Amino acid sequence: MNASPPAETSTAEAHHHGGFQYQPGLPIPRGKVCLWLFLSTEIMFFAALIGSYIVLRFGAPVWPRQHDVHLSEPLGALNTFVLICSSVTIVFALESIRGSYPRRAKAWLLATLLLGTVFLGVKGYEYKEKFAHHLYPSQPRSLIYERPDVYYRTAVKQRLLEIDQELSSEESELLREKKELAEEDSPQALDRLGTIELALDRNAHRQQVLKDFHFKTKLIEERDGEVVERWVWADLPVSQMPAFAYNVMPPAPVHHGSDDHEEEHFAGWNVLEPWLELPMVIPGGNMWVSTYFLLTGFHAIHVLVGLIAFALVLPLRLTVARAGLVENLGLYWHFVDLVWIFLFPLLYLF
Amino acid sequence: MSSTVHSGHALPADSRRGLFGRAIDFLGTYVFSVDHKVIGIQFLFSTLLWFFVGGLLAMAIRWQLAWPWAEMPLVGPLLFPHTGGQISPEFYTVLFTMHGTVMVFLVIIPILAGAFGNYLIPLMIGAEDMAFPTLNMLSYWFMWPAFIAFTASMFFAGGPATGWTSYPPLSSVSNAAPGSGFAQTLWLLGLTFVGISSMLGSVNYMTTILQMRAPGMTMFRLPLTIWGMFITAILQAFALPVLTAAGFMQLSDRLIGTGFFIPEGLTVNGVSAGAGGGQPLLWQHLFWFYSHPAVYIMLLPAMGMVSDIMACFARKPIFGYKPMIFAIGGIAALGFIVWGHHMFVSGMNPMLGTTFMLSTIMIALPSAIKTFNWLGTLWGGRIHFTTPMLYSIGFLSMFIIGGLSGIFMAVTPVDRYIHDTYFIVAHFHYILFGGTAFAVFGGIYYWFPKMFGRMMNDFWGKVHFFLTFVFFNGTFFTMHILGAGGFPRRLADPYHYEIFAHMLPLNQLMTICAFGMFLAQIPFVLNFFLSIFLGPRAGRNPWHATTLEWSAPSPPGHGNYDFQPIIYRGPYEYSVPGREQDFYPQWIAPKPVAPKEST
Amino acid sequence: MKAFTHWSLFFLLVPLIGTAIFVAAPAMNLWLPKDVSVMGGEIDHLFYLILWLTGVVFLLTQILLAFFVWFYDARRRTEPAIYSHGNHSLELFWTVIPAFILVFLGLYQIQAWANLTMRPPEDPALEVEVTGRQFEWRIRYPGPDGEFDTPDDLYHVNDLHVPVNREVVVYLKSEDVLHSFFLPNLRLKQDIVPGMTGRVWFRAKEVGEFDLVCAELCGWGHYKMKGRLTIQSQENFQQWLKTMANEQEAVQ
Amino acid sequence: MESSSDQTVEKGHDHSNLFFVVFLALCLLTLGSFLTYFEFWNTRVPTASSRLFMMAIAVVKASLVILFFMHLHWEVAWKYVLTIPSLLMATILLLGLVPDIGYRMLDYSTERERFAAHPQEAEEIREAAPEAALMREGKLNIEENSDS
Repeated sequence: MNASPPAETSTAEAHHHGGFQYQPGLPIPRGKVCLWLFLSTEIMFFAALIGSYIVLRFGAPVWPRQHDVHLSEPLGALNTFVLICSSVTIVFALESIRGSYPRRAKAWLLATLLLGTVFLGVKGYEYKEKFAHHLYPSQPRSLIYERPDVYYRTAVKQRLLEIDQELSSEESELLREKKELAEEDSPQALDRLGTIELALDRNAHRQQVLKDFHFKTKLIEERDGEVVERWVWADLPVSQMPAFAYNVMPPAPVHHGSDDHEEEHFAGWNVLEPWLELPMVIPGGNMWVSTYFLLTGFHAIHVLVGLIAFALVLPLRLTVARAGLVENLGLYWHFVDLVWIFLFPLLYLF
Repeated sequence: MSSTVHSGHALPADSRRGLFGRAIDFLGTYVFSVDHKVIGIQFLFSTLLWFFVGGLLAMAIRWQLAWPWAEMPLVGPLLFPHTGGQISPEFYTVLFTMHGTVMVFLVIIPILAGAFGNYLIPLMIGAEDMAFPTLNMLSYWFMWPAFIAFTASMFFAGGPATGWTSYPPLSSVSNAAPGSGFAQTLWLLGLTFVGISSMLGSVNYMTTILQMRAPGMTMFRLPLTIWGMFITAILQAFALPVLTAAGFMQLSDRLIGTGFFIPEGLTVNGVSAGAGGGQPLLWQHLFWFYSHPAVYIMLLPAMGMVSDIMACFARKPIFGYKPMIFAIGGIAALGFIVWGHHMFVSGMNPMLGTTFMLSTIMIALPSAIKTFNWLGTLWGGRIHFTTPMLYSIGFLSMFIIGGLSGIFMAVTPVDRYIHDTYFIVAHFHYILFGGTAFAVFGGIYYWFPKMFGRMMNDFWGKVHFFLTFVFFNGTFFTMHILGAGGFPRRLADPYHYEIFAHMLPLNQLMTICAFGMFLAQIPFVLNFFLSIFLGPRAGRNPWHATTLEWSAPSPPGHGNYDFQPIIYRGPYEYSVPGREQDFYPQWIAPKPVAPKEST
Repeated sequence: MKAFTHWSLFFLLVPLIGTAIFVAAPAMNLWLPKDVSVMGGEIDHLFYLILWLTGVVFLLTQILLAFFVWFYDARRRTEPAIYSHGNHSLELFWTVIPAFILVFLGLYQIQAWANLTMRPPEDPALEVEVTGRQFEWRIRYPGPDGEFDTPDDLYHVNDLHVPVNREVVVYLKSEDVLHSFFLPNLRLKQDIVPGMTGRVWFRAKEVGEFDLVCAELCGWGHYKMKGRLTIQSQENFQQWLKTMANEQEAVQ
Repeated sequence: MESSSDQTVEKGHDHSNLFFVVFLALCLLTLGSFLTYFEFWNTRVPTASSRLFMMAIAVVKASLVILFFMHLHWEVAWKYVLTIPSLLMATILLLGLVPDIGYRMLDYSTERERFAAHPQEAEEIREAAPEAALMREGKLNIEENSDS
């Protein structure tokens, strides 16, 4: 810092915006100082999140493999590429502003905005995939179970009951409608009848699947003079639940160390018959979804904030006077990119 | 003191900036003002109001500890008709949770950084306002959602009941405690808003201090108050995001079923707590990573303020200005690596405990340096016993006790015994009330003339100090004895343990002192509000102080200064030999043929 | 109050009354509770060591403060204040001396900490499991075969019986939230984290009944989560175990 | 906002080519870390070194972005004041967490063992697979297992 006070003469000159004159501080504008300080706080924020992820992951007894949780590395790599592109476009936008090319700057800014949107789009698609496979933390419980224990058995029982009820109520509904329609003979009714037939076929198929796979085997026993209905699958002893879980959600093949044979990979009931939506056992799955959505979610929020800022700046005239603004925006955007640079290997490739 | 000669060059009146060129109406001036002084005073009033609320909560806690399950006089039947005027054990947990929350998050942190920081930073460094006035206004208005969330949480579903530390799984599992359902969620939301407010504030303070100092105001000519505020802002900026992140994680544990802080297969009250997979200790680490530095956030500005007041009324330069700054910096740097000392008995890895023990022991060193330097400042001075000075000396006396009792906790084997007993309660009240709150009172008496243009009554100020000091020690000194006896904190009724039964009379004594301390604030409140309107008018520099804020009119108008401040020397040039006055303000230009001066 | 010119006396009362309280407290039975463990002595020793160290510093600084307040009172002092910005050698002196004491203290206690937390007894006479839950202590003994998770495990609630003069290892578990296993008379405190097993050990040296306190907030009933620690002679303890076993068998 | 003293303005004119090179480098590095995804890499490189490699690449990428895109390469000394403390704090936080949370496996409780899905689980499931396949085909006598 400047040690000697400025000479009397220099302080007498009025400053350009009429306010007070200040001791030289850092050689950058206030806005940039503030933004860098803000980025430091952001570093700590993400350090806490990523740090928690790292320790939770390596402290966890088991962690799901990428394929268990339908994580697509190519998509992650694509998104990394998209963010890098957007980082370079914002840099070029700043360069254009400084070179007094407002129109070119606007084009680059628009490109950044679009690339950011693409990133969010891909992210949204990935989220949709996860949701479609019931991979999300949910209250009180999602379909993800840590191990095939009593809770898992209860949940399976619950789901099987639901399926059974759904199928039989659907069937009776369809049959009732079929009976009503049989008396009409308008072309619409015929059409409708056709769809009902198809639906009935599907329903019958599903019921057959249930039977074939012995999801539901009603055992009717007499116990103490009372007729008891029992659900065999749902009442499996816990010791047999791993085998059951294997059929619902088989673990991914092991890549490491065995290049000579590709392990035969059974797809699992949830994949063959997705309508079953049976609870799955993914060891470590809950912590995986927790951390995945936490990290990517907060990153996505930051991307979104950046996009909103871009959208607000776009209508302005990008003259040299606004170079500071765009530079600050760019700094923020690069930070968002930086976070992703670390998230990509940590979440997708590790 | 109108005799003060201003140097520099008066600015024409029209060159001072209005608020965005807006017409200044009532709302713009007093409510949604972007002027740092108005925001500072808004913070001051809000936090004093919350100080009162926090104090009331403390009185209820003390009542329960002195006369457990007795009907509360007067208010009991109104508040708790269903329990016959008693405090229920559920409500007791809410009481100490909210007492801690209110005092830490709504009183001490915002009164130092928000009220004094806002008011003093631009004035003391010679800036016309904060670097980002609108951000500054937002930082105050983000406190309101926090106020509302915390207040509402007290009335929803029995209130948050997990302590201000909010340790999971008690806080993450909604059926673990009555009231830890929606109330706890609200509490976490309030915490998040406090976090946002502090973050906006701290970034703003740092930018202002770095970029907007008056010409000649080098970093090593800043008053120690500003240094305290600056380092505090750094601490907040670096530590707070971690708590915010942890708060979000706990919120998601509660709301969407993640399991960051919930172990596998946890069943509470017969209900499964979810899939889990996380670690309760993770929260403790993340929480204390913020909340230990927060202790210094709650103390460093107070230390700076005390230094200013002490130098002014001892009429003496502060003893060892640079070592004081380095001590503040050292406390801040070490403050980041000592968080684990809150967790010595938490099941933390013992090796990690040893590491944290060593760093904790070392943090006592800068505090010791500061203490000796304050004593050195008193040495050889001409001490004027005004109210602010009494509070500063009181601060020093109490800080010594609080600092020394901290060493007991730092030593891990001893901590194993006195952890979570009243010993620690005594320790942090000595730091936070005996330390910070005394400095805050001192600061209010000291800067009141600047804020409101009038003096506070010195006699009633001294009465206030005398009573507060006596009753404060009566309440908290005895807590050391309780702590040595193993008396645990947060128990609604400890006396049914054989080992603690005989401590009831001592607790009753403490409670009477606590009530006395509460009532001792009446002279302060009256003095404060009456002086705003009736106090004798103060000049620009009623205390004959040297720091820059005293060069401005009292109270300062928009833009703070009616001249361009230029700084010629360090902040504490009192009793400079060869001058007729015993103070040599920062803004007075040296005479052309002045003898060689030291800065 | 204007007539009150003796603020120095007022501040002098702090060290005087403070010391008086610490001197009087043990006499009034308001002090460290009776220590009945072997390792508690180490903790008490450290406690008193720090008490003496801090006590001396406390008295010195507070009396110095009161003296300065009296001696440099502007009303009785005519000469101007000393113009001094500090003294580097003096500051170095009061930096190095505390640093030396603090480093000594830090290193001196490491041994005790290691004994308390890192060196479990190799061959304990008794292993017992204590499980905290809202709001009681569940205690499990391994039974005659000395192994947990066997049918002869013995269960008990809120009353921990241990033999005197024997190494006891306690495994700490929690069923729901955080608790803390606090035995004031053994100078022992350990938080219990759900999902982890804590391990503490002690060796009691006196027979008697003592309190077991929960020292970490565990919900609304935290205050009543009270247990007892019964230290018995070896024979009485074996007898008690036998009675327990018989009772449990009778129930089954 | 005054920007008169902004030195990057003067110096930053002709960086376009440099930025393009940096961009290409970033793309290549991304591709490099993406290599670890492929089968041939997985079977030949130990996991630990593969992870080290990925983190090294991430650090290089991050430094490229910080130095050139965020202009820190051209800034004066203040850049260290602002960046180094936060990186230091972040590292300290992570290091503080590692012994307690990251290595928690070393101090695992039986309670946790009982509830956790532990590493052997996957093996057990695989071992149970033939049985499961039989069940799937309905060849296994279910009644035998069902009455427990």
